Amino acid sequence: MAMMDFQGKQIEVDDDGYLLNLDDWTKDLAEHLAKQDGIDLSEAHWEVINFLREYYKQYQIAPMIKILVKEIGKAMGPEKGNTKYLYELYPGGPAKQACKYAGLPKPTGCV
Amino acid sequence: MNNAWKIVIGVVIGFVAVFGFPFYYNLGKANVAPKLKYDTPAILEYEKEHGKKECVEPKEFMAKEHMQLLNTWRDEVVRYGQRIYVNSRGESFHISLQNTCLNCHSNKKEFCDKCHNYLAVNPYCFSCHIVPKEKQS
Amino acid sequence: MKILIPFFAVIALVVIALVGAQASHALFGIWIPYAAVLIFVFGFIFKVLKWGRSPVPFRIPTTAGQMKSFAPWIKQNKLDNPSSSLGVLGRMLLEVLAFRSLFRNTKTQLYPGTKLTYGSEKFLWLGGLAFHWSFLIIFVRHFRFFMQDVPYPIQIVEHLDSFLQIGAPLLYITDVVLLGAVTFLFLRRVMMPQIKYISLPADYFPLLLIFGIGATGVLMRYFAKVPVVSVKELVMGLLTFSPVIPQGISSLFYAHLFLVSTLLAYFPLSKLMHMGGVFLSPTRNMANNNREVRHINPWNYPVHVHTYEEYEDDFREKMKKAGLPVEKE
Amino acid sequence: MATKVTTPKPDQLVTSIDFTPPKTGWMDTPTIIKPGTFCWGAKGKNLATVEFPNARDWNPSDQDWKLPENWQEIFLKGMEDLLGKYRSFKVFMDICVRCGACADKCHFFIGSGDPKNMPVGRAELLRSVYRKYFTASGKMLGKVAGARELTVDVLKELWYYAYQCTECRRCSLYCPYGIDTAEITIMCREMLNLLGLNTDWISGPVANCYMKGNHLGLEPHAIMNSIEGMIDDIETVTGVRVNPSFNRKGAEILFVTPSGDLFADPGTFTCMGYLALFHELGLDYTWSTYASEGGNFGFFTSNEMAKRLNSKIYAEAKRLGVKYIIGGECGHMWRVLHQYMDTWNGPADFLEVPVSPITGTRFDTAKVLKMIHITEFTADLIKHGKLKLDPSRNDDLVVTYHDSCNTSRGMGLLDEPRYVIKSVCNNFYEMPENTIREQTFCCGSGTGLNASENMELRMRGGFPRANAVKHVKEKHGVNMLANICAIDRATLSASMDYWVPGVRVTGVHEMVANALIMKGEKERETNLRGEPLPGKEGN
Repeated sequence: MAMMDFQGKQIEVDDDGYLLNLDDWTKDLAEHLAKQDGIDLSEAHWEVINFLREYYKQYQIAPMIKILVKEIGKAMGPEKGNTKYLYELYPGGPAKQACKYAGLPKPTGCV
Repeated sequence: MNNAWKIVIGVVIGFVAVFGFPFYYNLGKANVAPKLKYDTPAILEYEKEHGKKECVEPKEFMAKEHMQLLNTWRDEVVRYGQRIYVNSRGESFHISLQNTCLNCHSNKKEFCDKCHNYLAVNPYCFSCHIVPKEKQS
Repeated sequence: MKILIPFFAVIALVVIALVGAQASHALFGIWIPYAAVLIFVFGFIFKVLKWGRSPVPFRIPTTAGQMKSFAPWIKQNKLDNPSSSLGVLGRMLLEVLAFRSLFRNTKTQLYPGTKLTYGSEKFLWLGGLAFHWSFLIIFVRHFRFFMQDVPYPIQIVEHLDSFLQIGAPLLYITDVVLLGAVTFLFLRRVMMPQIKYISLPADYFPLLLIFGIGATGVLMRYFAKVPVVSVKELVMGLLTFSPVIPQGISSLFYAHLFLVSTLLAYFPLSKLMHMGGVFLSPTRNMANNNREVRHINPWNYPVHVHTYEEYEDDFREKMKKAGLPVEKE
Repeated sequence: MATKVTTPKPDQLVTSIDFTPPKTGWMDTPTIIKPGTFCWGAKGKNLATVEFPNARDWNPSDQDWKLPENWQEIFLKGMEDLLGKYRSFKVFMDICVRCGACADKCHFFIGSGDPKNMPVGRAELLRSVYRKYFTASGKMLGKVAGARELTVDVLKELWYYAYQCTECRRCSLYCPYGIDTAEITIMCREMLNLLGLNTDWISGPVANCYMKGNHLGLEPHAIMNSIEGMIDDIETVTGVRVNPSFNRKGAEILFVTPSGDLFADPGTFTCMGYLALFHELGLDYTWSTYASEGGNFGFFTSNEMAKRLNSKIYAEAKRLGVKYIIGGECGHMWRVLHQYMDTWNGPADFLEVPVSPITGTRFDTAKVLKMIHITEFTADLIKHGKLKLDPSRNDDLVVTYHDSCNTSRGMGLLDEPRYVIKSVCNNFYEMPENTIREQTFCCGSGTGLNASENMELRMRGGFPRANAVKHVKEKHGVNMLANICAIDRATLSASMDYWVPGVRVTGVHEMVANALIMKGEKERETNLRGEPLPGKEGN
């Protein structure tokens, strides 16, 4: 499996660069991963990442985008509870990009 | 599936039925090639006169090519009115199935039909021509 | 190379027969044909039984139309999606006698500007049908050499085949059709890039061989005639197991016979077995009644599954929290 | 970390299609495993979860596939085993005449021009190995007889092309002997599976399904959470709060649908459609979290695995004591249920012949399987006038219908879904006849190929289907592609965005629920997607 070198530590990632072990995740790592894509993590970004990690802890799966939108709306106000807002934060797709920074496995679509 | 053998046996039986047919159809039959008879009165008379039996062309040629010869004869007469045939020996013959060929071979049953039946050939000569009355020695 | 090898192989076969028959009539007129028929019959049966040894574990017809519905107001396509044995019989007959599936053939074309079309393409169907049917009729016609007292039906076939009454001996329509169809099938293999790409020597060889058989047959009938009475005598000798070699049969006949023998012997080892295989194809010879009639897999065996109990053990707490009923508290 | 894979633009992709085969013969043309056309290798832990042999992590783009020492022996032994088990396999190895009728019937060939993607080409890859080791002529004559050694390169090639086939069976329709490439690919994948050569996208869902009951790995409370979200949405749209039950013993009917419907748009809207319809009927049914998957990715690994995953449906029906089962909209799910389930895990004599509690119709065609397709159920309801429908609510849609491969060529469910669509939509147009019904084209990503790393392959495979959609879009203004398959809903969405932007994808029951006039509903302003209904745009 592929390895990523971060702060002198070897971290296992999958073929698309998602962490294999949720426990390897740190805030620094999230910022590092985001920076690779040219994104500086703001409060708004963290809101999403934190929600994803919380949700994952409970359900062992990343939430579907609909739920994410709803929850962000609840937390950040209804004007931010839409897909457009999330795509502004994560141009590569909120599911894919945010999950990566949150240390979650790559989300699956329909199988 | 458990009834697989049914299909397989079906195929095998069907196969054997078709390809084995010639074998068991002929079972017990003797393989006898037809023997032609050249003993009509006209032929015997010819033999007496010439000391041998011979047709308008050699026997081997006639066996393989008579249908073509007859076809040519028909066309010569019907289309071009040509009634004379000169053979490979230079002899002349009157072109006529009825009066030349069947004059000698007046035994259709023992001559024409023998091979034709053996090989299931149905020439259409006699759709027009009259079958000669059998004359045998 | 893929074409040259089979081409020279067929030429070599003809030469072997022409030369060899001079040396030994008995070898080419008796022993090789006998051996070929034996290989053919036992090889064919062996192969079919070999297929038959493997079961058909699942009922997997390729359905090609509306299935039998629960509702009478939805019309079933009984031939292309049969649900009964009778329907399957109909489907198989259509397939074997009329090449139903090939009749569907389309030709895909890609036009500039991302446009794809699928036109009807019937030439393969027509060529295949012409080839197989003329081959069958010629085979049946040959029964006049295989039987003493030729049965009437065979005479009818022979009569119909020559009903145009062209020339003497009468021209058989199937002789022309067969040679034409073989040529067509050969040319399409050579000229269509994709078909050429996937063709093997084993695809060219039978076509060339059959062309050789047809050509020698045509030569014997119309051009370099052989004494047919003697030929039949030879064949009948084989069939009644009292072989004879009559005099005066030319090498051309032995070449024809040798090519036929080669075809017979080659048959069970090759793709020509599609003749038997078509009847055993599970996507065609089964009814689409899976939900109505149980199908048994003879090698079905118990498998290790993840049971509900194990599942509940894994998730009991989460299930209870979510308000789902559980078997064990 | 893997290299970034970029997918070419549609026009680049089309111009790259070249139907001219290479100059060198196929045995002499090396196969290059190209990024964008393959899925990541299976993860060892997923394979180990379901006790598959040779479980390890591996990467198809690596030179070394970490094969076991005796890999050749394993593969050939597996082949021998399968030849003995399946007559189809044996016959199909022997009787192909390479007439080429199948060549241009494959969506992957049409979209790639790669001659090894012609169904006959794909089969020959394996046949050549069969000839080498299982036929006399191949053993003696070698290459002249079309035989070749099983080398590592050949093995890689087999893997590469076994995962460029969606087992859609379109080729088998045109084959004069009914040779089914799906059958050949199934066998090939099963042999490869013996060597651990699976893909991540398949083995992951298989492991999930085995342990958690569904491909996505939704745990029981996650399923409920997902459906609760839908219940809220249905209430927002209709004013009616539906109340489904889960794992409920004594229900009359067990409902099983692919888990994609629970989790990804637009499948979720189809799922909301089921929920709304069943609620309106007052149907005595239950969901199961244990048997929460209709689809079967095990089918893409081995027959045994497929059976293991499938066993949950009957087991759960028995545990809950239901009378029969209704299955949701899915493609390969129905091939498996229709042609395999009863043989594997039957007889289901603890169930009863399905009878619609609303119309009293007895589904005798399913009297052994005891499972019916939801479009059969709904078509029957509509025919009997049991549903109050307002098709004009779907008037903003101009609909065409994509037949799923498996329901068309592995079942023959063609007119039922059409009847339902025509009853709930006013604007329906068929695609050209050579691309629908039994001649339908694959979405391009079935059999576990709907990953993201192989997007180029998927778009190539999706080209013929998309092209037919484009035709009706230009001709009739079609803007909605209906289907009865969860894989379709996911993959065609991507394919439409790529090839025919402006056409969206829907399940049939989403449209049913939109047209359905429910008891006690409020005046609807939007459809299930929350978009304004036609005529309500200004509100």
